[in-house]
Amino acid sequence: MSGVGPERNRGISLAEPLLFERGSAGRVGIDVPPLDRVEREVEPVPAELCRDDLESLPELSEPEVLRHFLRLSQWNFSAATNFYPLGSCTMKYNPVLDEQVARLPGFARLHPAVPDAFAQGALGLMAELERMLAEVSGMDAISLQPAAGAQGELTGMKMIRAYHAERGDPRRTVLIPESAHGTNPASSALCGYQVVPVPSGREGMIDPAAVAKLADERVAAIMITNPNTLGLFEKDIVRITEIVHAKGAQVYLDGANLNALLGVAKPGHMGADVLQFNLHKTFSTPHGGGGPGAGPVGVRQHLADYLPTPRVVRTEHAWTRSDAAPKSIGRVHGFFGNFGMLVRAYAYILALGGDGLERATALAILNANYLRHHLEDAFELPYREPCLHECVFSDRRLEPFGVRTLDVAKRLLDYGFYAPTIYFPLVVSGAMMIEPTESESRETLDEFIAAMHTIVAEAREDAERLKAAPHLTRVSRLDEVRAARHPVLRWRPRSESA
Amino acid sequence: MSGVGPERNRGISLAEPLLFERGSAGRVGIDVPPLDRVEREVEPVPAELCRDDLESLPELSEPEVLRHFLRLSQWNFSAATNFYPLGSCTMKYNPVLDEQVARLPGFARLHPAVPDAFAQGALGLMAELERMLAEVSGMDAISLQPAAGAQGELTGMKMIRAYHAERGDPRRTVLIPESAHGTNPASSALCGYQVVPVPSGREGMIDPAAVAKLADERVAAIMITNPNTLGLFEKDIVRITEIVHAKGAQVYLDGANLNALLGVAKPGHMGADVLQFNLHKTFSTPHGGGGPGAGPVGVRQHLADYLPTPRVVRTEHAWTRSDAAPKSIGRVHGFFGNFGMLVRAYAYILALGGDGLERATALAILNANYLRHHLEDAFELPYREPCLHECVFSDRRLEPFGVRTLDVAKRLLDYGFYAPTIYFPLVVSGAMMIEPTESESRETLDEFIAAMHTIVAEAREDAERLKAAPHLTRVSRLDEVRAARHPVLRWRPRSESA
Amino acid sequence: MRYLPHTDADVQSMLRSIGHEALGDLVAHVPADLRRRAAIELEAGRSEPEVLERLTALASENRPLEKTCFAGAGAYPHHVPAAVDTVISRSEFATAYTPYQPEVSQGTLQAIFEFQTMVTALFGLEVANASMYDGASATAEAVLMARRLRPKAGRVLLAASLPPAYRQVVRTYLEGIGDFVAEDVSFGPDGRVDSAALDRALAGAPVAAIVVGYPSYFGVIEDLRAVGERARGADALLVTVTPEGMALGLLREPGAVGADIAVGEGQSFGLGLSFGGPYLGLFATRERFVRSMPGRLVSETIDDRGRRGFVLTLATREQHIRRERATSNICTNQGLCALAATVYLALAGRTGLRALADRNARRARHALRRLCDGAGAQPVFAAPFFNEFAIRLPAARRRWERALAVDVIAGVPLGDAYPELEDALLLCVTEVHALSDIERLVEALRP
Amino acid sequence: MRYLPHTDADVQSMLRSIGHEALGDLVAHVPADLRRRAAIELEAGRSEPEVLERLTALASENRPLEKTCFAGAGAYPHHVPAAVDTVISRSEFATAYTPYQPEVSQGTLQAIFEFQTMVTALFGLEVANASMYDGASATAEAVLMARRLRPKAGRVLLAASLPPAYRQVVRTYLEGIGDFVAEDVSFGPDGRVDSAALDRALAGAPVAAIVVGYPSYFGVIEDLRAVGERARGADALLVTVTPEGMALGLLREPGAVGADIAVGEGQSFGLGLSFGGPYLGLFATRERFVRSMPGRLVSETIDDRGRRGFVLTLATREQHIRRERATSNICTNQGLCALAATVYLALAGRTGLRALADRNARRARHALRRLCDGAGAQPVFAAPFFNEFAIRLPAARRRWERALAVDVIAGVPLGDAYPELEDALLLCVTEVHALSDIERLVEALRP
Ligand SMILES: Cc1ncc(COP(=O)(O)O)c(C=O)c1O
Ligand SMILES: Cc1ncc(COP(=O)(O)O)c(C=O)c1O
Repeated sequence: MSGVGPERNRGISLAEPLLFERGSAGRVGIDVPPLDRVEREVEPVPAELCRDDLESLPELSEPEVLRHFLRLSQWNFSAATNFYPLGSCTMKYNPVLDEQVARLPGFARLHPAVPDAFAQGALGLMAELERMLAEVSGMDAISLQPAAGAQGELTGMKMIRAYHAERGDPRRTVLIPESAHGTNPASSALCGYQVVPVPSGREGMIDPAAVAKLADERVAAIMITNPNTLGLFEKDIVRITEIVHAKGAQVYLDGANLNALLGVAKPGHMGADVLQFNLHKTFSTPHGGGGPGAGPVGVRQHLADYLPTPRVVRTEHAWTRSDAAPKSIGRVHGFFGNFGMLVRAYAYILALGGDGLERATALAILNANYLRHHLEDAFELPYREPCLHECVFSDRRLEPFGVRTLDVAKRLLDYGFYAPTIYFPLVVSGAMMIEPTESESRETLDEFIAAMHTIVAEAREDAERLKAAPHLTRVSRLDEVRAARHPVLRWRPRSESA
Repeated sequence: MSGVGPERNRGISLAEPLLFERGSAGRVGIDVPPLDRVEREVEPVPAELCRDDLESLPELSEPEVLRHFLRLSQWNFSAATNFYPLGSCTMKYNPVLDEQVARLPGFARLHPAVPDAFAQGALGLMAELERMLAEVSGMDAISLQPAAGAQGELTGMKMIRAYHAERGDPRRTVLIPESAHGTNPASSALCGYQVVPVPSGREGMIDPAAVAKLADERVAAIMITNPNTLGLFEKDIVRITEIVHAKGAQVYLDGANLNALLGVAKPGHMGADVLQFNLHKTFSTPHGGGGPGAGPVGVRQHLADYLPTPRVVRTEHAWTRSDAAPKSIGRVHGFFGNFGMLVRAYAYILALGGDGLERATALAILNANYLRHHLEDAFELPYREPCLHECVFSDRRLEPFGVRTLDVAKRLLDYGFYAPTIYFPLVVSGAMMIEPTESESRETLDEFIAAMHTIVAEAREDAERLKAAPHLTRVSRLDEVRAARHPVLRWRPRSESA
Repeated sequence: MRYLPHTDADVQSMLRSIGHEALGDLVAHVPADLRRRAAIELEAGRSEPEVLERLTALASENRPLEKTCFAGAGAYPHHVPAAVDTVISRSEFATAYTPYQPEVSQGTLQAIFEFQTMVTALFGLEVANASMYDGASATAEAVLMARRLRPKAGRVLLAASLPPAYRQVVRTYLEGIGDFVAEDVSFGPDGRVDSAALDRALAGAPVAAIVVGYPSYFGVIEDLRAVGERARGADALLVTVTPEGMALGLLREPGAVGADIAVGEGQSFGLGLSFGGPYLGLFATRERFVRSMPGRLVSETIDDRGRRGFVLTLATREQHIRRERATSNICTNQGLCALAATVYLALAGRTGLRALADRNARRARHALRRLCDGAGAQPVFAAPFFNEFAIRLPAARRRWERALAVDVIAGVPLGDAYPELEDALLLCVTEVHALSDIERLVEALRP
Repeated sequence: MRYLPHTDADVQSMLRSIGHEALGDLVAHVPADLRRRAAIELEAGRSEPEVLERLTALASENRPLEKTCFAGAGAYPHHVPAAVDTVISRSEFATAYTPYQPEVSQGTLQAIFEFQTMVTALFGLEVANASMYDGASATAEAVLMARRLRPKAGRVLLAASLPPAYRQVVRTYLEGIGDFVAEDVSFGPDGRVDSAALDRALAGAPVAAIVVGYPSYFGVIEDLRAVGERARGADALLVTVTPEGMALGLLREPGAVGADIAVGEGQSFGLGLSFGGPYLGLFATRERFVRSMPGRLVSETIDDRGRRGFVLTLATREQHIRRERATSNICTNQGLCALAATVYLALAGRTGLRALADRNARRARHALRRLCDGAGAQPVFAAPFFNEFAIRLPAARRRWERALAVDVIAGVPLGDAYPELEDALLLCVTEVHALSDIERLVEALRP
């Protein structure tokens, strides 16, 4: 490889203004054929209902629009182009085949309101995917409707609410460990629950005793992430779920970290009553710069009647959509969820098969332990229990040099690596949460390890340079405080914005 | 736009080794399912006919291969991402729709040996494209078989040879203007012809008198590029072709510059007997980093019998491929040419229609004249006749600063522009041949003009910096002499290459 | 396995370097009882051509019909320009995460900023977020936001002419949230919100918001000014819901005629139908409400050398900072769909979007006329509509079924969701339906 | 028009700035008589959906059959991995020109260098170029190169078992080039070059090269050593031609068994069938012949800071420098196809290519056995074959036509090109044909 260190990543990154700063009045990137006579003759929408103009929209030709976005794309790091060790996000390889199959016209052009007979392939795929998700998780029934993990949580908690309500025992609180992802308390709150935090035990895991103390008859559920956000398997999970169940409460398992569990342990066996799957993590649908994802929920039998409608069910000869579920919490999506992502996840599972999924998990765990082992002499590892798919370091040892987690993160960018998840979970100060996934080769991990060690050396030798990182990116550190104080949330013509 | 000048293009360009420098023994990017029993049972190819190993091939997983090439792709400038004013290359916008349609399974998966009845769409498309090309050029018959412009030339010259041979008048020489593209003499030589150069006239055009002097009965043909490589319309073209025809010779028109002529003048009316079309120029099929292109030939009626076979012909009910052409020069391609490129060109012509093609030419000419006008105070314009689709400057005025065309070209890269074609045509010393095409907006041209002026200022003020350009690209000037003296044409394991 | 770089030798040497012998050692701390039962019983993995073959077979069991499918009802057939797919297929966009490290995510960030700008333009409002899951959940989030802004109100009024699925999602979201209920307000004979019913509904306890379709589920264009005045009179917010984003190319911006929050479905902007998802929830509101808003926001800012750049901002509204007090639980949104819409809107732009919307409205009108003349249909509602309309015709459902037999999907029977409209069909006509397709429709529905 | 940025106002202002009034002024110097007749009479332009509709209609008039198409004959059905298309769809690769400015073309250049390396590995030779148009013209170029290397020889011997189209292209290229002719050498009953015939042919005037298929048009694997010895004995070069590149995954490298120049068709490496093109001419030779070689070459070098980089090199062989004395007239080649092959070969790699080639050979053998057992076929030739083979069966052509009626393309009848093989069919079986597809073939050809 030419050059050494970050300098070998120096190069050109093409400038590009905003869409609105380009163009010329009347330019257009699509052609709309002239109206037919019969169209000209009809009575149009009354003028008083129509807008005057769309003047803030761009006026650009097709090649200009394309060049614009191609250049923008090159400003991004991505899992395809970079090692992207973003903890809790499972940035694994997104197979390009899955992009191809999701675009097959039979899927991509199918209207959601076609009668069942015209959608047997789509419905059959959904049914099969439900079966697959049930198998990997040990759950009994699945709904594919939630559009992302957080909506899966919401769906799950609404089911738990409905379950308690049905039994005439509305409950008020939800137990949530301190290390939980923010969506857990937010989703609980959206169901009208009050959140009761469960402190992290000394080893980074939940102490069953603490749960026992908090679990009373007001508790509707506990939300547990397993492995938790420290990458640690909750070793007392069975005990904890027993305690909670004994109080009549339900167990919600946040399945965002399922990539650590395939072939290792099934949530259904741990006592989980509901869990969500983040297909955009474990099952490899691309993250899209923030979405779309898909957050199916799985439940044990006693909650199956509460699943959202419509459900895909089998009649004698065909697949059909059914709304016949009087106890259902109803819909959470305008149609059946992010179907295009379901196609991708299905293709992914087919490609790996049962053995492949298990192997992927085993390798994800291997990669995380490999990084953990080779970085623990350089960074403080606050929790020393064996990790599964990710590990969390703190920046404590860099304090003497005035260097913080943020500086390490920014410097990694110069080396061509995306940064770990930082400052989360909150239980670790200056957390660096590293999740390599199974998709990265040993060589890449070694390069990352070398970069991290070099950064520690830089902290010692030239902390100022580190604190000014990144140096090679097209913009340097951005002023986030300014943005929060004086947000500029849209472009405006100079005259207006002045 | 943030920043000014080339500095705004500074950024990250990710390093990436060779395929062979990565990987691990046994890694593989495809899965081949295990052999079936019946396959295991057959008698295999005898071992003595088999190779031992493919050890120099890479051993990489799919995500590694993909990341490799995605990173490499970002090291390229391209017409989609950059203004690419490469003269004689017509780097116009390549519609992404055309990529989509060429991939329709009905085209992309069609075997060339299927019977005609299974290929009516493909054959019909070819027939229609032939008709379109005949219409735009004023020629009578077309073969789509040549794979690129140079093969079109070869095909055309072979036809001319056959024509003369048939008349019992084998001729020996071909007249070719000095400014011609290298493929013209090379193609002529491949037909056994001796090349007789025609000097450029003072205005950059061919002097009919010079042609008259050279045209004798040994001349098989003249090869003319019109507009020529200076971007000038050969104003005496009709006179010249008359002179040549009067001597029994044929006129080959190099159609590489046809983008300057649509709706302006048809080669068939100028006296051309044969011409090739560069579909990858005028008709917008992408250049692919060097190909594939497509170089159909068009002829007047008297040469139609010599066209390559098979030809697409219409029977009463269907399209069919016919080899029935006893005078044909035969095949130049294993099948029917670069069919996938024909699909793209056809889609392009449909999109523009007759009017659109004419407008494209008019705008290509406008853009070239606009650049010419706004650059001629900064650079010497050796030929001052009105240009069509491109213009050629020399570096004469930069000589006092010790700056050459190469330096200007390299510096343009820092500004995010590809360089013009340089040092061609040979009739201009230090030539910079600029072809903007119709696809670029006025704003982009203005930015290019500004960059060129700034570079001239840099020549005056800081010639050394200019001569060390490019500064921002991931590699700086490469040692081409070293490569030519000690070519390293493949990777070898360190042990072997040492 | 082609996706996994590790060879057995890699695994062995990595294990050795960290002091282990077998992969199983790394999970030895997981309770044995769980591990014992964890094996996944699924078929063996498949090669790429095998996966492709299976998916192709499934896809071919679907029959989209396309040009003779006249269903709208929340999902609208429009041409997707090739450039949209080219852009969203860029791996750098498709496989990036939420742009947490802005210095290497400027591509995504600038595109979202452009998206926000265009959404505000479409709705005539000042701020828009980076997307919600879909039109339905965006509506639910708007109702929740209205509740935050009007904490004393215990009701929200939903126009019965909102898409039924949207109303269901709102109700799911509201269930159990506290003393806050959704009430339907019926539509009048012209298809618009029935003003008398609205007045009656407003007369009761305080109302946080009135939520109306724009256009409605029936394609009807609401008189927003009138509804907005009533809302203001009752100190309720006006929330508009646009299930067919294309309508915004033609209709008056909701923000200009009284909407406080405007949400919608952006599927029409380059997303294709895809059996109902992924789609794109649009969400816009007034600047003064920005801190109550759900969803991600991107702001312009500068870097430490003064260069323009973009960052995520106002994260203190969001779950990862504010946790149970966040304005929403949304995390992953529909980023790539928002990018698709940004490309679409940039291509169509000022002139093209208007022209397309105009063609939609006109072609739908032509279709209605032909259905009346040729198939004996009657429009159900008299109010102006966009590209979707309800017709009444005798034995509607039987004729609709007969049309299926000739491969025409004559819209959606309305009787399931609206028993009073048992003899009505809801039809959608866009630029993808040629005049000849409309004739096929008429033919298929002829008595 | 969506591809053209210029508005009328842009045009006017640009014209004004350069002192003109109308676009027509800029072509006023073109003879009026030419201009007057130049108008293009074609239909009006079309919108994107209209173009798509037309092309989709044309595409659907083709019937590829795919898994029941058993034609080879120079074009081979193989699965194209999705990653290949992802890479060659990258605009930065697809829309770049030949890498004249290496500093901003390193992506293309490094990929070509990798391609050259892999082609030399496949052929067992030392240098390979950046591609020729296809296997046929690569063969012609090889013959021309042999002629340059053996200037005294006036003949080249072409195995009659080379693909007929290849032989035709060679003859077209040779026509008129001077005193140099191509002579066919017949094949023996085992399908290999008939050694007696070869000896007879070599006995005459000097021969520049012997050109043999490897495998041949009939799929037959030539005994290269034997032919090579004869070539060396006659001071002729041995040129091998591989119409089915996949064979190189299994067969001995031609360079290791005597080939001086080895050419081939790389279509099997990720290019798909595409009705015959664009395909990929492969061209390799010995290091000492490099300066006689046609086509583009990329070399490693360093930049002025010592960093590795890649450049085009040895351009003095090429037309743009050497003009009429160039080694070839080729300019545009098949760059993007070479990139596709590079991606394909990188994915398949050392293990995968061998496994695939092995499966091809075995599945073809199984098919032949089934055809013999089930349809009364007889192999025409006894020599070992790769994935293609000729069978003889009574009334072959009639049975072939009958098979078409049940949507089976039972290969290619050999009678047209080889009258002596009128009752023979040439069949190709690859990994895309499932065992059940082979049964359909057998069924379709059953008497
Ligand atoms: C542990 C955990 N839970 C839940 C979520 C929420 O999932 P989504 O972003 O799909 O809504 C995440 C996402 O980052 C997560 O990491
Ligand atoms: C004037 C001219 N003629 C001929 C050619 C040869 O065309 P091709 O590269 O397609 O073989 C070119 C290509 O650059 C050219 O510019």
